[in-house]
Amino acid sequence: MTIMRHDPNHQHCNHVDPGRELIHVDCASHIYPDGSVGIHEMCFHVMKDEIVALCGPNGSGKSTLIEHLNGLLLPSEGDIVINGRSIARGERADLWKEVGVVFQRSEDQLFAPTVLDDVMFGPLNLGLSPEEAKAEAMKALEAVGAADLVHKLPNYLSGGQKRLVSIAGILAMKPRIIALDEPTSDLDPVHSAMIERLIIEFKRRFGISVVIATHDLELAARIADRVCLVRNGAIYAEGSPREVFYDTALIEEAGLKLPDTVMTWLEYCRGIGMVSNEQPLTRTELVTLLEKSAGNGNGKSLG
Amino acid sequence: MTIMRHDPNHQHCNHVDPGRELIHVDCASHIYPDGSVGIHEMCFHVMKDEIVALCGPNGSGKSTLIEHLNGLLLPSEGDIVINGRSIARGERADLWKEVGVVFQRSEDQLFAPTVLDDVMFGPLNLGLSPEEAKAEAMKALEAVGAADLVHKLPNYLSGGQKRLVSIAGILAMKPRIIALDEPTSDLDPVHSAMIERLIIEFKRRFGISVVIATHDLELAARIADRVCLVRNGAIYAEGSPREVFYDTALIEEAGLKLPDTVMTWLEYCRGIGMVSNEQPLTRTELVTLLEKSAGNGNGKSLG
Amino acid sequence: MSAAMISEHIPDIDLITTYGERQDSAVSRASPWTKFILLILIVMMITLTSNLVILIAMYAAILIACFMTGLPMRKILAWYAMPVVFVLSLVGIMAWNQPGVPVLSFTIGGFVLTLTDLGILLVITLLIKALISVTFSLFFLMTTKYAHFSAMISRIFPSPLDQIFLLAYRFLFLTLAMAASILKAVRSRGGGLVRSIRVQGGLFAGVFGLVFIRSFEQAERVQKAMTSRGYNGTFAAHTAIPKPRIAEYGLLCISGLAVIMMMWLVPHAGGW
Amino acid sequence: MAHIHLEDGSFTLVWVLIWWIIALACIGAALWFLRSPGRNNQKLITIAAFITAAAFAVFQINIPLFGGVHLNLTPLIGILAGPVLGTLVVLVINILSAAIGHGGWGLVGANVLVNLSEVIVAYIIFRGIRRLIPDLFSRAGIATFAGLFCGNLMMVAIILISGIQGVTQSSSQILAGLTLIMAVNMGVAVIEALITGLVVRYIGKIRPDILGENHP
Ligand SMILES: Nc1ncnc2c1ncn2[C@@H]1O[C@H](COP(=O)(O)OP(=O)(O)OP(=O)(O)O)[C@@H](O)[C@H]1O
Ligand SMILES: Nc1ncnc2c1ncn2[C@@H]1O[C@H](COP(=O)(O)OP(=O)(O)OP(=O)(O)O)[C@@H](O)[C@H]1O
Ligand SMILES: [Mg+2]
Ligand SMILES: [Mg+2]
Repeated sequence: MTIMRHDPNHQHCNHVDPGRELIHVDCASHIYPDGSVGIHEMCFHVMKDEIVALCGPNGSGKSTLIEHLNGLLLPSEGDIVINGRSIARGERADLWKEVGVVFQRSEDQLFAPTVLDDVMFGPLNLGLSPEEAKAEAMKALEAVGAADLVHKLPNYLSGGQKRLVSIAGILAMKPRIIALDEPTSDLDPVHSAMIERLIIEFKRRFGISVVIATHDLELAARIADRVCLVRNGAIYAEGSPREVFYDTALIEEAGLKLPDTVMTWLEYCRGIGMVSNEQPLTRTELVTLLEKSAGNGNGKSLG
Repeated sequence: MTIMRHDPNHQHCNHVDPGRELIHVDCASHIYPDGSVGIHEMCFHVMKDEIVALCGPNGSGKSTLIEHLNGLLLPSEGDIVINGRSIARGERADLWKEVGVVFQRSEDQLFAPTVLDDVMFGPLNLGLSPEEAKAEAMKALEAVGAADLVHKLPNYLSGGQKRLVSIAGILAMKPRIIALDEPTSDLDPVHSAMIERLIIEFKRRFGISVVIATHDLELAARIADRVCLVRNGAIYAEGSPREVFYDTALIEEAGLKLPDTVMTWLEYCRGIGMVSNEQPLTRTELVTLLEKSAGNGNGKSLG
Repeated sequence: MSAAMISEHIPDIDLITTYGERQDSAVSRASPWTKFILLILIVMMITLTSNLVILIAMYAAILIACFMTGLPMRKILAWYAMPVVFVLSLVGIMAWNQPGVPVLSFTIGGFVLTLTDLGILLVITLLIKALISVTFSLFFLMTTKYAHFSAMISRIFPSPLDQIFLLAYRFLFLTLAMAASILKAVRSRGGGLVRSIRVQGGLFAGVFGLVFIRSFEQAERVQKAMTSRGYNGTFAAHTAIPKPRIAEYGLLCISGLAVIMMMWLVPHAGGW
Repeated sequence: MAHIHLEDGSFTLVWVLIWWIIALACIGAALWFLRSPGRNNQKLITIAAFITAAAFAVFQINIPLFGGVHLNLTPLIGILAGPVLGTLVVLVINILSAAIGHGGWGLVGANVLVNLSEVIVAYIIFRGIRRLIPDLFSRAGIATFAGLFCGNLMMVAIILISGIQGVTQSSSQILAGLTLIMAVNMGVAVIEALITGLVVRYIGKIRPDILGENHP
C-alpha cells in the first residue's frame, strides 16, 4: 500500500506505469468560486482494466475529482492527462468520448423529455444517425434492465429507475472509462446488486475501466481492484482493498469506519484469541473462514 | 409476525391497541395525478415509544406513506387517524405539531436565509417568542451536533450537514412522532452512525416515536422495534426485526434481500451443519454467537 | 454551480454571496441601513446633477471604496456589460442630432445624421450615472451578509411581498443549480448548447419546458416542507441588523446635505 | 434586446417620483386584492416566488443569436401568474435586477410599468382568445407577442412623456430614434413568442394544472 505524502518541492506526481495509465491526475487542485477547496494537489491514476473505488468522508472531494475526469471541471492548478491528452495543453475537446460520468444525483443527469431521447443524446452527438443511435440506446437500456421505461418521462421515475437510465445514457456512448458517483445510494438491495453486477460486467465484458465513489465500503471491498482513500481533497492512501480495509488505524485517520465484514472478523478473532493472517473481505470469504475456524476447534492460530 | 392480507369486504383495518396507537392509517389509498399508485389500501400503525422501520423496494410507496403522516398528502380513500384525530373528519389543522417529517431530499426542506432562521421557523409557528424559539433552535442544533453551523447559509452546506439541519428543524418543534425518509443515504459511515444514535435518543431521551423508511436493512435490524415490509403500496408483512429478517422466503417475496449479518449467520450455520435457534441481528450479537460456537468445538446445535 | 457558468457578463450570485459573507473589511461591518440610505441618496444625486465633475468624483470615490474593500474589480468591469448596452442602445441613438458643434456627420437615405460634442457628452454623462448606480449597488451587495438583507426585506416590505422576495432567493439558487447541472449533463455527453440546438433542435424546447416544470415541482416540495412546519403565510428573518454608528450618521448627514444643495441648485441649472 | 431597462440618471427627479408613485399605486392595489379574504395565499406565494426565480434565472441565459439576446419572459409571468400576482413578481424582479445593475433604482417605477403592461396584455389575450384558439402554442405565442408590443409602446410613451435628461431634441426626433429600437425589439419578440409558446405547450402537456385558469 502507498501512503501518499505530498512533497511541496515536487510539482508532479510520478507515473506508475505510463503504458497502462488511462487517466493521470497530476497534482491537480480545484477551488470553487466561493473559496471552498474541492480537491487539493490531488494525484490519482486509473489503469487499463481496473475498478478503482474512491472512499472518503462527506465533502472530501470525491465528486469534484470525478467531474474533472472528463473536463467538466478544470483544475485551477496541475494537470489531468486522459489517454495521453493533457487538459493543461488544451487537448480536451473530445474527452467526453473517452470518459463517461454518472453523477451523484441522477436527477441532474436526465434532462430530455423522454427516457429514449435522453439515452440517444450521447450517441447522436457521437455522429450516429438517429436509427443507429436508437439501436444503441435500446441496447444500453436492455443491458441495465430498463428497456420497459423507454417512453416514460424521466422526472416521474422512481429514484432507482432514474439511476438505471442515467447509467444507460453513458453506456450507450461506449466510453473507455466510466466514472460512477455513489452508484447505489437510494437503491434497494436488489437494484444495488444489479448495478454491482453491471459494474463488474463493464470491466469483464466491455473492457471498460471503472471509477466509483461510494460510501458503501462493503461494496468497495467486494468489487474494487484498488481503493483510494480521499481526505481533504487529496488521496490519503491507496492500495488493494485488503491492504486498506485491514489497516484499522489508517481507516480511522481517513475519517471512515471499517466495513462490517472486516469488523466482524477482527472482533471474532480478538474474542476467541486467535491470531490469523487471513483477511476476508466478502461475506463468502468470511463464512468460509469462520467455518474453518469452527472446525478447527477453538482459539488456535489459523492460516 | 403478521402477514397482512387485505379482505376486500372489510373496509377498515383493526386497531391493534387503541390506547397506545399514535398513528392509525386505516386502509388508505393515494393515486398521483399522473395515475401512478402511491399507496393502495394501506393499513399501518405506530404506537407510543416505538421505532418502526419501513423497508421495501424502490417505488413501493414508503415516501408516499410518510408524507401522509402529517397531512401533506391526503388519502384519496380510507382514513388516517393521528392521536385520535381523523383526517377524513377534517380534523387535520394541527397535524404538523404532532408529526414531524424529514424528507428524502433534505435540500427541499431548507428554505430560510440562515440555518438559525430555518430551525427557528417551526417553534415560531408554534407560537413561541423569538427568544424562546432561538433557545429551542440552539438546543436542537446542539442535539444533532450542528451548533457550529447556526449562521451559515443553507445553500452552502454539504449533503450531510443539510441532513443534520433538517432533522434539527423538526426536533426543535418537539413533535410526538418523527418520520425520517432515508435518513442515512449519501452519508459517510461516521455521520450515519451519528444519525443512528440520534434516532435511538429520540426514543430514549425525548420519548418520541420514530418512523424511518430505509434501504439499509442492517440499520433497520439494529434499531427498529418493528419492521414493516412495504410492497406495491401496502404493508406486506410486519413483525419484530428478528421475525421478519429471519424469514428468508418472506424477504424474497417482498423484493428485498436478507441483511448481511443474517446472511452470514445462516450461511455459517448451514456450512458447519449446525441447527440453531439463535437469531443474531447486530454485529455484536453475531460475533458473540460465533465465538460461542467456535468455543463449542464444532457443528453441534447451539442455544 | 454559478451563473458564471452561463455567462461571464452576468453577476454571479455565488461570488456575490461569498464576498457578502466574508465580512473582513470595515465597510462590511458598517450598518446595512447606512449603506441602504446612502444608496438612496446617491441615486438622488445622480438624478439631480448632470455636472460631469461631480459625477466623475463620485464614480472615482466609489471605485476606490470597492478597491480598498478588496472586491474583484475585473469581475465588476465584466458585469458592466449589460448596463452599458442598455445605456448605449437608448442614448446612443438619441445622441445623434443633438444641437452643438458637429463632430461627425453623414447621410443615409436622405437623413442627415450628425454627432455633436454635446451629443457625445450626453452619452458619457448618462453612462457614468448608470455606472455609479451599478457599482454602488454591487458594492452594497458584496459587503452585506445575506442574513442582513433578508432581515431588511422582512422589515421594509409588506406581506406577502417580503415572502415572495425571501422565497424567490432560495428558489433562485435551486433553479440555477438545476440549470447548471443540466448544462453539465449536456456537456458531459458531448452536447454544446449551440451545436446541439442545430443537431437536435426540437429536443431543446422540451428540455427548456422540463427545467421549468421541474423547478416548479421543486418549489412545490419546498412549500410542502414549510407547511409541514406550520407555515401560515408569514415567515420572517430574525437576524439582528447592526445599528449605524456615530461616524456613519455623520456620513449620512453630509450626503443628505449634498442632496439638498443639489436640489436647491438644480433649478438654476435648468433641471428638475 | 427584448427589453431595454432604463438606467439611473435617465429621468429627472420629478418623473422618477411620478412613475414610482403610479407603480406603487398598482402594487398597493395588487396587495389589497391578494389580502382580501378567501384566497389560498400560501400556494399563490409559492407560485409567485417560483416564477420570480425562474424569470430571473432565465434572464441570465444568453442566447447566442444576434450577438446575444436576453429573454425576460414577462408575458409568461402574465400567463402563469395573472395580473395581480404578476404585479408583485414584476416588482421583485425589477428590484433584483436593479441590484445587479440591470435597470436603475430610480427607474424601477418606470420599468415596472413597462413590464406590467406586458403582463396584463399577455394575460388578457391568453385568456381572452381561449375559445378562438384552443391550441396552447399559438395562443401563448400570440399573447406574448402582443404583450411585448404593448410593453414597447409603453416604454416609448414613458420616454416621450418624461424626456431623457439632457436630450434637447423635439419629440418627433426622439420618436424616430425610439422607433428604431422598437423595430429591433420586435424582432426579438418573435423569438420570445416562439419560446414562450413551446414552454406553455410543454407545460400544458405535462402539468396542465400549472396553467390553471383560475388564478386571480
Ligand atoms: N458547487 C460547489 N460550490 C462550492 N463548493 C463546493 C461545491 N461542490 C462541492 N463543494 C465543496 O467542495 C468540497 C468537496 O466536495 P465534494 O462534493 O467533491 O465532496 P464529496 O467527497 O463528493 O462528498 P459527498 O460524499 O458528501 O458527496 C466540499 O467542501 C464542498 O463543500
Ligand atoms: N410526484 C409523483 N408523481 C407521480 N408519481 C409518483 C410521484 N411520487 C412517487 N410516485 C410514484 O408512486 C410510487 C411510490 O413512490 P414512492 O416515492 O412513495 O416510493 P418509495 O418507496 O419511497 O421509493 P424509493 O425507495 O425509491 O424512495 C412509485 O411508483 C412512484 O413512481
Ligand atoms: Mg459527492
Ligand atoms: Mg422514497
